[in-house]
Amino acid sequence: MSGSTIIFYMLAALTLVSGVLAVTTRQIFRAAIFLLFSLIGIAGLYFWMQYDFVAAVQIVVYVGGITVLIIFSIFLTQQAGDLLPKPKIGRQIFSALAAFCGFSLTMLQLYQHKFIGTSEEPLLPTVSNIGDRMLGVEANGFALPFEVVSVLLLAAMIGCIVIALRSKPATT
Amino acid sequence: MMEPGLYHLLFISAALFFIGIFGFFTRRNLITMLMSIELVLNSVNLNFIAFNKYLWPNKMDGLFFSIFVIAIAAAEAAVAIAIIINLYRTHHSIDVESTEELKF
Amino acid sequence: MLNDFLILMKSELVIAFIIFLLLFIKVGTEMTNDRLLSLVQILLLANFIYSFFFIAEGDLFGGLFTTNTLMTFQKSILSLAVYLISLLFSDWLKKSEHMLEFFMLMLSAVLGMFFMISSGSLLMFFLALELSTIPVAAMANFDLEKKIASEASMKMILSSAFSSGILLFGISMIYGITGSINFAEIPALLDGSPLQILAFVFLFTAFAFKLSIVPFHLWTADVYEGAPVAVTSFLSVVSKGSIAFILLTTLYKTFAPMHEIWYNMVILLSIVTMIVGNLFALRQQNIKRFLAFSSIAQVGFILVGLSSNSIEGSSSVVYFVLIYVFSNLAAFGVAGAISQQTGKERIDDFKGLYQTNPFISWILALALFSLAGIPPTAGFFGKLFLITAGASKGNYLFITIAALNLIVSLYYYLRVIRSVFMDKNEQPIEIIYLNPSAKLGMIICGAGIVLVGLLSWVYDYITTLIM
Amino acid sequence: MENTYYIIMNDLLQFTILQVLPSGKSLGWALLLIPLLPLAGFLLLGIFGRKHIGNVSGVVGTTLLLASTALALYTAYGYFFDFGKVDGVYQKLVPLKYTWLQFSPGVSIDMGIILDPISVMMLVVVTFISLMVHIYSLGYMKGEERFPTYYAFLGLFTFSMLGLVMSSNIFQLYIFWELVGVSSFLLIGYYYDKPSAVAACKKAFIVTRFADLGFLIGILTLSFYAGTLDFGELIQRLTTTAAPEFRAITAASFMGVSALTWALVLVFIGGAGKSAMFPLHIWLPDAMEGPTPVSALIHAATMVVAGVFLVARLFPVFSMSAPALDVVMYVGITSALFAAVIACTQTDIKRVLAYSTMSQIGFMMFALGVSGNGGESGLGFTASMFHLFTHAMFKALLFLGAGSVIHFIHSNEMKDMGGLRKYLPITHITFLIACLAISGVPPFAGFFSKEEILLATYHHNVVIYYIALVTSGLTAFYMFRLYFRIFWNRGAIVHGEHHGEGGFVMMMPLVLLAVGAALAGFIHFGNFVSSDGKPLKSVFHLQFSIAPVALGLVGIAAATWLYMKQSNKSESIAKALNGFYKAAYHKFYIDELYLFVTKKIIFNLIGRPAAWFDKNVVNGLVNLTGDSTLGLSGRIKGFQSGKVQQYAIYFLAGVIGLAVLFIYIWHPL
Amino acid sequence: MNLTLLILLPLLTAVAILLMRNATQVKWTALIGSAAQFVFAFVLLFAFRNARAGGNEAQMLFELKYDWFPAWHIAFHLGVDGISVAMILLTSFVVIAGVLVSWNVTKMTKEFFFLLILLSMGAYGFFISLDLFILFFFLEIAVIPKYLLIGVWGSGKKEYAANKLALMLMGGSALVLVGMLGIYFGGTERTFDLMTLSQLHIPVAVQKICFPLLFVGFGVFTALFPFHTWVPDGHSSAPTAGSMFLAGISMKLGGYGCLRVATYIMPDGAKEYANIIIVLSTIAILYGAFATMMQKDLKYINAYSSVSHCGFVLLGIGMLTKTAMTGAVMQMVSHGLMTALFFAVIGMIYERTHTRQVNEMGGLLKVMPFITTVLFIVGLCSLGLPGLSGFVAEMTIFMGSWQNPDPFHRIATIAACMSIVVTAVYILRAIGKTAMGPLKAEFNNLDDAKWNEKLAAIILIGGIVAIGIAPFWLNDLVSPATEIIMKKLAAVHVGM
Repeated sequence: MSGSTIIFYMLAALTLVSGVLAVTTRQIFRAAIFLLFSLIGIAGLYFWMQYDFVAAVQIVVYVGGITVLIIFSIFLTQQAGDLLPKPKIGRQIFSALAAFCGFSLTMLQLYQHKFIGTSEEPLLPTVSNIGDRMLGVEANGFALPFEVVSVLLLAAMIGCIVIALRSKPATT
Repeated sequence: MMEPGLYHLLFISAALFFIGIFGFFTRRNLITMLMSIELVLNSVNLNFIAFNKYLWPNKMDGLFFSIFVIAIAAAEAAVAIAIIINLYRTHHSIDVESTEELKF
Repeated sequence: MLNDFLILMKSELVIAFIIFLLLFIKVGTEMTNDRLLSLVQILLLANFIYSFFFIAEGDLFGGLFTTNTLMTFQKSILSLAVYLISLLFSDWLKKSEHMLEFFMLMLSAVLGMFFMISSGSLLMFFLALELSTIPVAAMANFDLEKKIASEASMKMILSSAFSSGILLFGISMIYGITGSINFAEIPALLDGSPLQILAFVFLFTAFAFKLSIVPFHLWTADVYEGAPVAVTSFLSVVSKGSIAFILLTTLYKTFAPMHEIWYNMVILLSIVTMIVGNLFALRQQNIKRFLAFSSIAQVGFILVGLSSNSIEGSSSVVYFVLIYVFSNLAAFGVAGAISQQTGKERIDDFKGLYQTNPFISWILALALFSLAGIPPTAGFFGKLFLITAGASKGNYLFITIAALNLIVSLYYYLRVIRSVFMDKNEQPIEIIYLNPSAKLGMIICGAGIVLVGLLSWVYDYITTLIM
Repeated sequence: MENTYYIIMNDLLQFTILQVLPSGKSLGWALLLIPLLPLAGFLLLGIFGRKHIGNVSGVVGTTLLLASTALALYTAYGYFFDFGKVDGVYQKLVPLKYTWLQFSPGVSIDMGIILDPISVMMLVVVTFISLMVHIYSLGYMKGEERFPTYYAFLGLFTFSMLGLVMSSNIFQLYIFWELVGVSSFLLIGYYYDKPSAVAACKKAFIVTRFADLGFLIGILTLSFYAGTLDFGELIQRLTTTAAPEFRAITAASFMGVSALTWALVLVFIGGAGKSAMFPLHIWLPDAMEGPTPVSALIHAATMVVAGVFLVARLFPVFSMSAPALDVVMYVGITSALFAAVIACTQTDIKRVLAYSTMSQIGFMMFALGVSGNGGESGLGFTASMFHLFTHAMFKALLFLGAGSVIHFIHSNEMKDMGGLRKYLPITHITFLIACLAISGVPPFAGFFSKEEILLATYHHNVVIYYIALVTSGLTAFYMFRLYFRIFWNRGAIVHGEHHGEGGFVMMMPLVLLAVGAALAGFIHFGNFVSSDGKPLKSVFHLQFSIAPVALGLVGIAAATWLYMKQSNKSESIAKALNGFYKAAYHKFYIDELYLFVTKKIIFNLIGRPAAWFDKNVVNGLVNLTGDSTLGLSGRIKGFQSGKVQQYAIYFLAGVIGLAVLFIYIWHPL
Repeated sequence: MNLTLLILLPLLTAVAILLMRNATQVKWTALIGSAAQFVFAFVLLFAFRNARAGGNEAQMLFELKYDWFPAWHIAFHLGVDGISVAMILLTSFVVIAGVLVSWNVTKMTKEFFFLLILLSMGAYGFFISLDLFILFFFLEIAVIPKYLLIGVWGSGKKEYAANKLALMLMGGSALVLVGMLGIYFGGTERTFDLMTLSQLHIPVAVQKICFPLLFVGFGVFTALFPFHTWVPDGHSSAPTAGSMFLAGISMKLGGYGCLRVATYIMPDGAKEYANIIIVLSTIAILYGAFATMMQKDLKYINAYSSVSHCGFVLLGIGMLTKTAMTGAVMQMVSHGLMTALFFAVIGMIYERTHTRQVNEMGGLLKVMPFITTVLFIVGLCSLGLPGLSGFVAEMTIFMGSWQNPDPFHRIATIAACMSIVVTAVYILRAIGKTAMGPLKAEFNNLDDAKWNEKLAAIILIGGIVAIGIAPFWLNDLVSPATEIIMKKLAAVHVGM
């Protein structure tokens, strides 16, 4: 029972519990906060696996970016403090059932499957390695996806601008 | 309590995945539905990282995949929120039940 | 290296170039929509024509990007479709104050599709898929004031996010099993174990979602009805076409080891899709929604052809998509022209259309006959080849069901024909003014519908590309 | 292109003269003209008559027919006295034969002309009577609106009848058989705006058509076994007991009856239909709706004897099957008696004549039935033909006479007549001659022919003989009843001023026919017509002919006693045998029976259900599929609920479902 | 002798019609075009006979073959034998007559004639194509013109009728399609070429599946019981020319297909299912006839009688004897001409009396002698009067049927024979009620046929009489072709 194990289970607990709360609580702000915790927990798991870079990205993008975005949008669309409408109980049960079936099926398959790993020596996820892979154009390089994502972000930006910022006559 | 490994992580990610899906099914507020989606994506990331660490550490495909997924998630979230805000303008509500004109 | 880069990625580069050109124009100049539109149309036409030159085969970026003649041809089909859209809906485009953004988004989506077609790895595929989805979701919202538009785009973005979540989970499992995200390496590592099947199902549903195969189709009709006609037609023609293409390569190449499984899955889904699509199309009143369901049924037929794991299969699918571009765009073009001027979208409003607008009535009739697969329109050949390819496995029951679905589909296409040509109407739709480019677009579509079938060398060309 | 021309010519006239006649000259074209001239008349008058020819069309038709009559007589002379007889036997000559429709090797419809005693005899009869009627109609039909059409139809009928008698091929005969039927249909329906006429023509056509069904199947059977349709070969093959065809057709049997008998009986049904034999006679009385000359031509002299002719034509084959002949005999005698009884009660003079026709044809039929083939035993055959010949004369005469009566009094009913002998002297005399002839009073024609028939019957079957005797007595009675009711019985009631007898064109035929009726009996018929072509010495026993003549005279006496003067004796007698009289008066309710069968059974039990079934079941099923499809599409619309979350749930359900299905259930690997 | 002319002529005519400016020009273009077809058909006939007389014994004459879709082994393969020539003649007759009788169509004249000519093109193409795919192509081309003709220019519950017709015919062709593919993939060689298919022996198992598909599929077109319900509605709601084309040409496509495709290339299947065919067709014959007796509407009368008459076609095919098959082809030609004429006459009467109910007419012989005479002729032809085409065809079928000595065939034949009596009943009933009887007052001043109607009637009567008087030419034309089919049938071992 080493310390790392304890940390692992704590992180796991944090992630799952706050995840569950994030999708069940009826106060939208708390939901956002629980989401935040859950994401942080995942980041922690990355750290625990010594994938520091990903963990950092996770923190920056999610915690710093998306969650803030979500909270702002909540400000825009929600009067503070009022509870979310209660979901239909029937729907809830059915969804739970479906989700559970899916979960059990997946877990069953995952556990039944014998994963065969590689035997080659590992390539450590150091920032330098990541960096030259990221910009590599030959095999195992990810320059092209990088470009594609950039285009995607551009497009998303344009879309957001058009949709969110209405032109004058529309607003009046 | 045994030494945590791949299967634990897979369990966590799968659990998170279906938690997110459950949220997507039940939440009536569009923004919270979006949050559930974020959970789903994160669970997938966790999967990738775990596989990368425990099975295929020789390359960094999983790692990069998760990074790009994060980027995509950001973009998606941005557009989704823009759309939701616009929808709020037109419908004066972001309750999913209030947007059911198009059916049958 | 650079040379290959320029040659092999030419289609993508051209599109990217156009996008940025438009971006600069947007921020730089104050041109009127008319002039801009004609400029864009010229650019797109050039792009289409250019796509037939400097055709080469090869890989780039260590296999992340791969292309060959067939892919190039598929890309040129998509370019053609985009060009036609820019022609057909010029009315709507001119009026909208976000025309350039529209084109930028659409083109970036097209770019995504191009990358998707020639993607060499699951990562590229996923990114391209998102690139081809998210902008469209934004485009669906371009009628900013319309409630249904925003509802449609909301439904689209949420469902696509959901489906991409599932897709990602599948990909992650495949990655875990094979340790590779490379299309080239994956087949060797597949053996059809249960987890692989699960992963495949997760993966496949993403295609199913985009291609709107039953039961993953439910977003389609709503989005089609809510979105502006231009976007609807883009969705139903271009993105469906691209997905059909990539599905071909994915199933035939990447998942070749599991083809018994996906064969059964495909015929099962195709039967369900045809039946459900037809049944829903039977009772639609809104023409866009009607076309949505009819296109679902069409997808069912695409699956029929797809099910035969053979050269005939892929050639007939590509051929059918080409025909489908012409037919569906013609139909949407007519619907768009009408709804643009009169705001009428119900089929009953089309009663007596022939009295006032013979030209577009004939175009509509041609399109619908082609969709229904009536000779001498090209649709006949397309459908027939799909079915023939599907029959090559000797699965008579399957083929009979498909053939019977032809009858049902004929019924509802004839419903439209009937209200256009036969039914009397006190106040029929007034005479529609078609601006020249729209007319040109319709004529091109009509010519395509007639000629692509009768001129057999088109099909031969496709076959040669594949072999 | 002259190649083409050659082909066409080849098709159109490749006549093959089979036999060069002894006299060296080919009769081909001359013979061909006999039927073709009337046909020409039909086409000419039918197409141009109404507009261009008009009232002269009668003359046109008559002249054409005159020509063909002349040709027919010339042919007859040539056949009987010149080339027909080869060493004492009259040959079957087929001077003309052309393959019209080849079914399968050997079996083909040939258009040909056959010359043998009966066909030549019929040629003469048909052309002569037809000519008489043509002439007579010039007067009788004058001023009719559709005068040209009338003559066109007469031409058509004559053509078909001539074709019928000259047929060398059983299917050819069938063809003309049908044509005769249709022309009779057209002529009965000549007064097309009279509903009764319309009904009558339909009835005539349909009843005969029904009979023809039997004929057709009979032909099919015969041809199947004989492997030919040509009369010559057919008879030759089915009468030589050694021939394989004969063995086949006698060996094959259905319900214990040999195929030969079946075929012949079926053929005979056709004949019975045309010749109005019991029970297929019901159309004949109604057929009297047609113009009277038409009745004289078609429904007395020529068409109605076609059945007799048919049996005679196939007689050698019939003689090979005793059962078939018995059927012929029994049907014949039944019809004879039955019709005679009814004739005694009818009041419409044309109907009386119609029934007497039926009765006389009955005589001919059973004469054939009792006959044997060849030699002395063939007496019945000769007698039948002889009676056919004489009957044509006096029955045509009777009808034409009745015609002039009707022409004069504008009514068919006896009650409007009486005492007309002053007004219609010629008609009166000729009519009397005819009555005497038909009653078998010597020395008129009827006497001789009927004599032979009775003789033949006596030798064959005594019962039949006595029935026949009674019948001939009845014949005499009802004929003279008719005669007295028309010309005597009471003072004539002639209202207003009247045009006298029709004048020359109407009287001339009467006189000519009267001469025929008076003298035809003295022809030595057996020398010319016999079952085997060899002359047949007709023996003549005076003591034998006492009984029939006596009976005839009794009948006449009775008629005289009852009807010469106006009285109510007849009514009292009618009352005396009340039920029977009523039954006879209503023709023994045969029509009603038919009506019941057709209306109630065919229409209500078959036709109506069929229509209903089609409308509701078959069609209903088609509609049902459509409606159910639509209904289904309505039922499943709930899927498209518009709730994006439900969509997602279906999505996930689909995923899980597919996964489970393909992992656990449907796993081909 | 280039057969593509047979497709090009109508095509050019159709295009020309589209270019015309006013109705008169359209009509005359259509007339000239159809006359050209008419002449061409005769030229073809004579050329065919010349070739035969010149000793050219090839099964198909004037063959030509271009590769069309080599990937699917589809070739544009044309050629004619006696049967095709007969059918082409029939089509040309009906087309020109149809154009003539629809001379005073005022509503959308251009479109009307355009569709009419298009329909004829489909028929010609169908009859001359020797490649299953092409055959199917032309078979389906005809569907939509029919639909529009009925739906736009029809009368009564036309939408329903048009839909029903289009869908049922589509269903038929769907079955044909499946059967076709079955042959394509099931045969020993992948080809759509009829001549090749007829040479290679398709496995019996495949035949057992594909023959019924093809036969029923084509049977729907030719009103095979119980798939005939489109016939009454379709015919009765169609405009005159439409009904003429439907009954005269379109129903023959089915018969031709049954003979040339189903029976010829799948003899085993034919032998296997012959008895079922016979039963169904016999039912159709009698049932159609009895159903006709109950009809009051002239068009329904003719429609149902068409069901009955087309039953003879299938019966002739099902009997599997050369004579019967020849008879079947003759019956197709004869019935085509006859029923076209019948519909033409009905149309003429309807234009004048504005009713098709027989009970509401009567005595029309007085006011319109020509038309009623034609009615008499066509009626007599329909009830099989010698000298007119119907008799020849039916007798040939009976003769051929009777060549099967076993009781089953005998009974079937006798049952079929009975229909000639029933036919007589309903035909005479119809004629008696319309043409004969007292004339109704309101019809007193109706006029007789116009020149175009007269011409149309005379052309068709010409055809009918030409067959009735001189059947030998048709027989010489057809029987060699049926002979070949029979040879193929005889080659395969009987009974399985």
